[in-house]
Amino acid sequence: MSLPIDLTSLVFFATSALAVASAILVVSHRSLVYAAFFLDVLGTANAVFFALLGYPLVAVFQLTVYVGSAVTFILFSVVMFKDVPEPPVPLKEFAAVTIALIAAALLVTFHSFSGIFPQTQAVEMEELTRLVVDKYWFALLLSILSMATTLIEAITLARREV
Amino acid sequence: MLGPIEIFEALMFLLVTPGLLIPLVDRGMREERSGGYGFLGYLGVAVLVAALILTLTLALELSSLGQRVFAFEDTLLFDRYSAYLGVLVSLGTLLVAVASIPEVKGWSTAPSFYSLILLTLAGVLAMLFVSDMATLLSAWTLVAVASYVVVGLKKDDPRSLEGAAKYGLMGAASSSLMVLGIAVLVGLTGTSFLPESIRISGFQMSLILVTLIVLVASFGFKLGIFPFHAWLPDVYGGVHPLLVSYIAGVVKMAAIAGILRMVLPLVASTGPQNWLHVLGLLAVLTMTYGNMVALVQKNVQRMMAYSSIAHAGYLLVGFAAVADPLSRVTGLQGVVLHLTTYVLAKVGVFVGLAYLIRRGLGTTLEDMRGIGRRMPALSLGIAVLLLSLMGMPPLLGFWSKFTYLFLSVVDTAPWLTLIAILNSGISVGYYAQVIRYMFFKEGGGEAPAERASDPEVAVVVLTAILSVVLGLGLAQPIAEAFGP
Amino acid sequence: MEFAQTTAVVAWALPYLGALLSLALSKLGRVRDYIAASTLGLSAISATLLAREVFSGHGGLVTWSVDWVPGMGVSLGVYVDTLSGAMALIIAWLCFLIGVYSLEYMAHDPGRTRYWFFFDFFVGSMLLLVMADNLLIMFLGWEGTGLASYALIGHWYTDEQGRWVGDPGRTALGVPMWFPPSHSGLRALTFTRLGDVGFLLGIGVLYSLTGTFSIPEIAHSSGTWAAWLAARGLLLPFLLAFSLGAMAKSAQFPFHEWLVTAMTGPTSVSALIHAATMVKAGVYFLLRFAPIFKLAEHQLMHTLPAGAEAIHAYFTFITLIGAFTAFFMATQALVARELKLILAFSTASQLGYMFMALGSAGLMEELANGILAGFSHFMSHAIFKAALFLGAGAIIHAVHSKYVDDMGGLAGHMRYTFAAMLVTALSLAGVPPLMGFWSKDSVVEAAYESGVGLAFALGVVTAGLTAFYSTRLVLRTFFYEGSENVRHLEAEHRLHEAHPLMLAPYFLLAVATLLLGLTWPAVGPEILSKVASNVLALEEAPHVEVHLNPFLLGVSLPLVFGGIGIGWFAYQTSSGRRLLVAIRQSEPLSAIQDFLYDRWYINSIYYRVIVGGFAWLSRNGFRWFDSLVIDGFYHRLLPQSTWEASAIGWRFEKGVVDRGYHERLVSAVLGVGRTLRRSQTGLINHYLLMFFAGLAALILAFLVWVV
Amino acid sequence: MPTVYWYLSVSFVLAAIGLYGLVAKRNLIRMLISVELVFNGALLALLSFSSTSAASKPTGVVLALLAISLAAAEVGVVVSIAILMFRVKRSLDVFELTESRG
Repeated sequence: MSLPIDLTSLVFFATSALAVASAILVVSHRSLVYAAFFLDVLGTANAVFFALLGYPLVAVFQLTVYVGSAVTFILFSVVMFKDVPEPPVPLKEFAAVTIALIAAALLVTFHSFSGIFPQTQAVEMEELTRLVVDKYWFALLLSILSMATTLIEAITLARREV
Repeated sequence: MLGPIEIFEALMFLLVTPGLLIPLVDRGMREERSGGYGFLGYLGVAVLVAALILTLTLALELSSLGQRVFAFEDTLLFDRYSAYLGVLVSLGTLLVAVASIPEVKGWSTAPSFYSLILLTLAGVLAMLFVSDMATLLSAWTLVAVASYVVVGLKKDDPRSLEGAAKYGLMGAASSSLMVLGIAVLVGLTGTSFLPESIRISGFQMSLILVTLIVLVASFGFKLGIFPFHAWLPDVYGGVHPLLVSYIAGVVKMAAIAGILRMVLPLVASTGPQNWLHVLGLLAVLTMTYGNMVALVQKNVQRMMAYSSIAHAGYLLVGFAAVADPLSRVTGLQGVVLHLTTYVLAKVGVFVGLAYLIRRGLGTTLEDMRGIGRRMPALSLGIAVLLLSLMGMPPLLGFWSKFTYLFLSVVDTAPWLTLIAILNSGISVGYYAQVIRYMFFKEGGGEAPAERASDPEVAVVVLTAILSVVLGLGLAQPIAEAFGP
Repeated sequence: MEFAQTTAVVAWALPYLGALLSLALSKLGRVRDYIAASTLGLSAISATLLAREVFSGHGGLVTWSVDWVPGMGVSLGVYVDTLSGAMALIIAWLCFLIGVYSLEYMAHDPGRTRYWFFFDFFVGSMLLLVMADNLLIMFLGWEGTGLASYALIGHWYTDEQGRWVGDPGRTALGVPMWFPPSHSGLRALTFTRLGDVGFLLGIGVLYSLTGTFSIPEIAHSSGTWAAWLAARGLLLPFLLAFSLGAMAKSAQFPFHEWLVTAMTGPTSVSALIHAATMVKAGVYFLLRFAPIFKLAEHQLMHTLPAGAEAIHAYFTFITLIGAFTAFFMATQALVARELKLILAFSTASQLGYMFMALGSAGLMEELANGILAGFSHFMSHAIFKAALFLGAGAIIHAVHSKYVDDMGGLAGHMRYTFAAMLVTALSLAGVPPLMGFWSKDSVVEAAYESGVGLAFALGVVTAGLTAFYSTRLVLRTFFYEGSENVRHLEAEHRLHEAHPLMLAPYFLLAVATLLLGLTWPAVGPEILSKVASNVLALEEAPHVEVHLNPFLLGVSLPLVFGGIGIGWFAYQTSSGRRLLVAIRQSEPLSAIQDFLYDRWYINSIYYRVIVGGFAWLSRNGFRWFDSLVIDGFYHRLLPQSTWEASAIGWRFEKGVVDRGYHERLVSAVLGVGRTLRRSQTGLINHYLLMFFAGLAALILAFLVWVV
Repeated sequence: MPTVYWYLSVSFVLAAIGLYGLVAKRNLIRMLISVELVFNGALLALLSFSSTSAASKPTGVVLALLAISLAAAEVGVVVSIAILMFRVKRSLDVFELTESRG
């Protein structure tokens, strides 16, 4: 991605705003279906980030696998259940403060990255293929195995008993 | 003669093939056979015996080889220490499979059970030998997803569902923490090769420490380290004990592997003092919490759940010892012995509890009142295992706990030894309670008598015998032969 | 609690407290060392007060007991009669003196927390062992001393070559003959624990027969349980198994190997544990139980003669094992090249003497005389051998080598050490009028009176061997010609007397040896009759006098002086040295030397048999395991025996545990547990919150702490 | 041009919002969606960190692909747990899963 500098920044800030807004809506929207929809928006925004950072491949993968399948999966299960009102959880203010503290601590800790600009040139496709096939084939195998396991077990758990 | 790599490949093939094929066995076949899914149990046991022999060969070969072997383009690293842990998990899985035959054959989820324990074992074994973060991530995924389902396999039991939900949600949260930790390591060093990526010295200490804490939290969740433990009592203490024996005895090893391969090497960059303080603090919190709460439990299964937490704390003492080069070897030997004690005892005790449930009893102290007379072999076996967990000489638990684990830090952090010993003293309170109820309480006359043909009883007796025999002279040789 | 009881409890509890304190106060460095040592001092004072009470006031007996696991009749209690009072007194003071020595000797060691923890832990366990009123507590102390011994032998577990025992590179029958500290610790543990299995078995048998662990009660019912066992022909096997722990602890053949390699530990530890105290635990066991067995023999004499014969055979066996060990280990001391090894061999040999005396006691007319012979040799050996080891430690420290070849000519440089070692070595040799002479004489006399001719003969020959190696020890260290090493150190003026803190303990012990020896004819009978005045199961109050049997003196004294003379001739005269060279060059004679040096190849045989045996087992074991163990043991034997065991336990359950453990001690802890338990609400949200709050707290704590 | 720190900040904010949703909501599916948020944040952090140097970028891609499958697998399992729960309890309120406690 070789966008002019201003344009990159512009896209970044716009996408950030979109991402954060949809994240808030994911958590707070009354309807589960909408929440799942905003998760979809967030996933797309994330794909834009990946593209900006120079990972077009991951962006495409995110869109197809993640937004395309995982979120559809959620949507599918969401429509199976009725939307019910969610009474508030006790201690949620405490939760907010705690999590804000964690985020603040992380922001402080990683402040040293503020001077570093991302290397935005994309990874060579050829190199990547070689890496996956030659080096990480066992990891890939295990990953496929866990997907297969998930599939089998999801069916086992969700199957209606006779 | 097969080399370590070939043995490992054979092992993976041996476990994964039936693991993927067994689920194809469906209900139709169950109705045709009068023995339910019993034949799957025998199949699983056969596969696991072969797996145990293979891991044993692997361990002995690596021990005699005396050096480490890289494999699969440096994404795996075989050493005798991990290979010995591999033997332990194979043995644990085999024992669970043997004990499961009469119980699981009636479950509708039996094919999943056997397929899952084989696949999880494959994942744990892969986890034990990883030397690359990509492999670690995928092996961890396999173990994680399979173990959530294992917990939920008893579908007619609401506690099984409850455990699965709690385990799954907290597991997903901690997995994302692990991704964050991996992200930092890759970002700072530019490689996912673990022996190099852990060299992150030269950055601010706060950054390294935060990474350490995040990683400890993500692996410690599975170990049951306070305050990341909260799912554990509800899963170990609520789900059917047979499933728990697998989760407690085998799946936990994946987290140990993660700590061994990913967290321990960080000690060089963290600095001995910081390391000792982080892990020492967690150890003290974890064991004190576990022991205190176990003391007020009336249900033996829940008591054992909290005792698992306490034991995770003891284990952290051994990991804390790694900080100092002087205590490093002793600490790691302690970890190996302690895990041996732990796997034997926890598999044995939970299998024993599962047997009580199968014979129509419960798992509360009251249910165990006086069963020593109707089920002498089982009760005596459980008593020996509890004494081993308690650290009574001359059982295995004594040597692992007092001679290696606790005393490894005596020079570097005597306060930690002191607290660990005091904690061990507290723990006597609840272990002795169980023994007292089994043998020295009136009642239990109407409890069913044990049958010598029940595999659960055999498993309990076998683990107890191993705890005695290993304690009577094999503990130190094991620590030396398979130490770091 | 009365005053006397308090002193008894304080005597063993203080060192344990010291062990915990040395953990808690580890930051204090030197101060911690002094605190750890001073608890030993206080314990010694307490033991002294206790001994005064036992020997003067309370009819010779102090007991105290509190229930521990009442359901099984287990109590935590002390039973101090005149015997254990005297033992505790000697042990406590020796431990204190060696503790003082350690203050300087270990001053620069990085692992001092571990050292002091185990040192104090050891002392507590040892005192608990001798004062225990029941077998279970005794076993607890017994295992405690073993654990501490293991840890201290392996104290330098990083295994630098300078810490090894044996000659690196030397093999015998293809088995390596050098032992790094961690390996030695392992050997000690394995060898002694083999014996402990028998001890534990014996305790289990006694408990199931009598329903109690209490030693006095077991003594009182000795006729009953002995008769039960004798009627089934099990008495002799039982006695042998029961004594197995004692034999292993006291390094009697065939368990002697561990003591030799235990010399990898710090010298102060060798002095304390592997010479003066722990290895005497087996001797204490016999001192305690020989009268009980004898009592049983008296009661079986008329009713069950076969039982009485079994006990007689048992005592004969102990006598012979002791005599053989004494001779066997003394031969190895003749050729040892390491200063500490000479002393280690000698220790095992002298322990053999004690076993011989105590075995003979059971065969003599008057049991008490044999017991007292054993006790007095225990006492004199504890004193002079501790001094010899401590002196050896100072010498090794000074010349930076453990080999006698690197010593020699030190008499002028370390005058006080020389004086102390000379006196104690002569005492070891049995030269009148030192303490060792009197005690050895009484041991040999006991062997003579027992009527076991072989034991007597071995005992006398060993006296000659002992005299020879003691002479060799002194001459090679202090005279001879100074070695390269010594000349080098002399040239640099680096040879000097030991630090006063180190010197004082062994000098005092040497003075004690000398004074006790000089006054023994006068004070000896009084001391011994006090010690024997109220010993459990020892009914006859003996008539004690120091007398010398002219025949025995005529046999042993020439051998002693002959041994000294030969030693002097070999190492101090030029013709003697030519003879030594000739021996080294002659093939058959040097073969004998190698045979002795490689410890009669016993070690090699063990390794060969065990390693070879394992290979054989793994080939054939599986088949047998299946048919014998699974079928026979599990399906038949185990269900039946566990049923019986649980029935025995049942009988003694009184439901009192509730009051003991669970209400008093734990009530405070329980409250905390209940509070913590409430955090487990069952709500995932709370669990997650706990997770993240904990994470936040940890991160923030360490961020603040680091920044 | 935004620095790595900017990307990191966004990722931490996303993850924090997700964590809040996870703790403060009681519908199992909603909690699951919140976990997805956390994963998205972690993924963004992973890619931001690995984009600091050209050398680590290929590794970052592999790790990201694996992490996405990890997320998908875990979501799949938890969804099936949710379906099972709905069948047993006729509800997705995790407040009803409190049989084990104390």
